[in-house]
Amino acid sequence: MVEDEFEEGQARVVPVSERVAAEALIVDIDGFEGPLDVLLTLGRTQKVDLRKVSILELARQYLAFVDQAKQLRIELAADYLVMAAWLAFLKSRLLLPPDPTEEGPSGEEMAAHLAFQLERLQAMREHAAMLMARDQLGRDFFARGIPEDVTRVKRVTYTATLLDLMQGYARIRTKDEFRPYSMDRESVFTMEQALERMRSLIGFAGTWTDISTYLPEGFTSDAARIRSATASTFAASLELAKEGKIELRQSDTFAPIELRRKD
Amino acid sequence: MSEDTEKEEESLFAAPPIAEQERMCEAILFATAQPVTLKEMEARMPHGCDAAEALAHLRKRYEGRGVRVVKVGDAWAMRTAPDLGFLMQKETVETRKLSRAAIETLAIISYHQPVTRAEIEEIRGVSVSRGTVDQLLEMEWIRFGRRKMTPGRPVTFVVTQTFLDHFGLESARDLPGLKELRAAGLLENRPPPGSMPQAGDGEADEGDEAEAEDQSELFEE
Amino acid sequence: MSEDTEKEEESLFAAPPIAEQERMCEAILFATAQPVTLKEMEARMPHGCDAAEALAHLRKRYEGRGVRVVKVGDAWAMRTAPDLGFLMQKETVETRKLSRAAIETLAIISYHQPVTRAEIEEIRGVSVSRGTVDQLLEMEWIRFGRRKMTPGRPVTFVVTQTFLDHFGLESARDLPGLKELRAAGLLENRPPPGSMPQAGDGEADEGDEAEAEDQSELFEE
Repeated sequence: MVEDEFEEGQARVVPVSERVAAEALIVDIDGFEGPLDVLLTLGRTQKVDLRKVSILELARQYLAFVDQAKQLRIELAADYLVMAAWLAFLKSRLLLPPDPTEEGPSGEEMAAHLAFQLERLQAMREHAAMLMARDQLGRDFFARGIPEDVTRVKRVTYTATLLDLMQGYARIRTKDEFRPYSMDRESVFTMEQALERMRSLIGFAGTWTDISTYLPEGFTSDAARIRSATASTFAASLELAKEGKIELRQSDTFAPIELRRKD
Repeated sequence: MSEDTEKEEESLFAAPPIAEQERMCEAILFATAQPVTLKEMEARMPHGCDAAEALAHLRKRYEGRGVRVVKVGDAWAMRTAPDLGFLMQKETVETRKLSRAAIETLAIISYHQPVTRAEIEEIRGVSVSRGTVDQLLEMEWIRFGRRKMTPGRPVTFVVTQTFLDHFGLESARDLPGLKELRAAGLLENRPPPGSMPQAGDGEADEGDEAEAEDQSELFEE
Repeated sequence: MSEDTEKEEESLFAAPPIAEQERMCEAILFATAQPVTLKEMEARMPHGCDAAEALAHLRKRYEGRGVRVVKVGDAWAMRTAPDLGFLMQKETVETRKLSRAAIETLAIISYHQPVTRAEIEEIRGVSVSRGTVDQLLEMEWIRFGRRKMTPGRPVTFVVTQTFLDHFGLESARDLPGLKELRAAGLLENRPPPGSMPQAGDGEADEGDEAEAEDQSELFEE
């Protein structure tokens, strides 16, 4: 069965006369699925059990095949040439008496593995055919023609917790109290205000003066207001110093900062 | 017809035994995508078969089983027994959170019952969609209360025992008041400036704003 | 989960008699074209049913009939008897013709699973084209198995339930001639001595561990 299929595969690419002449000399290497496929075909022409195939003879045939293909100026894929080189090497190993100093596997081991590979490939082909020869679904046996599909009934239940309920209620009842957030500016003395104020005052600062005396009215009693005014007055002083309008000095860390008009 | 000549030719061979014909009918009915007429069946079976008789046997065999041989028009088919229809359904229960609109509506009903639809709308500030109320009615969390003695005698809504059971309440009066909600941290803000809007103040007419909000309510669902 | 509570609830009721369970299995299997697992079946049957036992009865009942109860992996299905295939010419689905490469690749995967691409290439002696594997994946005859614990952690391929169903196999263990192949040592992953030219170089040397895994895997399935 496999045999038949296999021969058929070849027949497509090889004229019968040529095949009869030398099955090994099939030049259309595209008809083969790689060197192992060629070797398997060559091996089968020896008409023996693959386990007893003569690897020597096989190597000879393969090398002849590659040689012939090359003469016909067929471009051989690299793996065909690699196989050829390896088989030539194997052949030499098989023919020459083993060199005890040489490392690596013996010729026999290599030959045995090649035989194993060929036998395994052959076996897989036979079993592939056995598999395909089985009764197949949709060809020999059949599934239900009118499947009654399972209908999926989706039932949705809704739920809520007491917390959801109370939060929902709270949300509604407090909706009117919503006030967009805005900064409370009552206790803020901005740097712009401080700058404006100081510009009008520094003209009188001929001598060193503590900048804390520049805090505006109404910002000297409440702590929050003092903080805000101090910060903005200090920042405004720096700005004025940068502009070259005043000089600043501080005798010590945390000592009062003093300013003086720069002329 | 050629059928006749064929018949004569083939009648040399005996028809398969009836048990075998029954098997054939069974396989054909099972695998064919449509109901099959007797004629079609016989056309497919070996010559000399009596599909009607084979079918009668098959029908009997399937009596009381999980599958039946049924007549569909003038054709035959196999169908699962009707009493096993439940096996052909796979019910999945999905639990979803109530929409915000539904929760708010429910909250208002529970805190203000008995309450009319107009009152709910006034408190929520948006109109209440029919679907929301229907859903709550269907869940049996609310029901109709008695009509209000106001013009138009509007129906009211009250919560049900099912509602109380679900939320683990003895009565709707057990629901925490605003003050307690605030104490529990459920309200972030200051107490409302004015008094609470009175239930039964009449139907405030919904402006464009409310309508727009109504849209969002629909999407929420 | 809610399933558990449901189970507890229902365990108050006795499971239906086995004859009834058999009917249920029959209806479920009859209704679907796809194999159904025991688990799925029991999920659809009333609580307490023993689908495995019901199926054993059912299988026996259908022995020799036009339709059979077959096991596919860990699932069950009803299929027409193969000897009646001739009646079903109309139902025959023309499957895409597989290339020789695809058939061989499929065979290698089924007999050697789980198997890496490199191993397939070593056995076939040529590289496996992407299209071949893609085609088999697309047909849902093969799928990715777990990665091999070898350098590079290559993905493996295994056959699917669809494959088993298509070829009428209960499990991958029932592949034709599997025993003989194993006895002949042809399913062994024999590393090449020295430097044998490898197609699709790479993970040629699988450890002993991987080999042991190979063998056991087929038995496990």
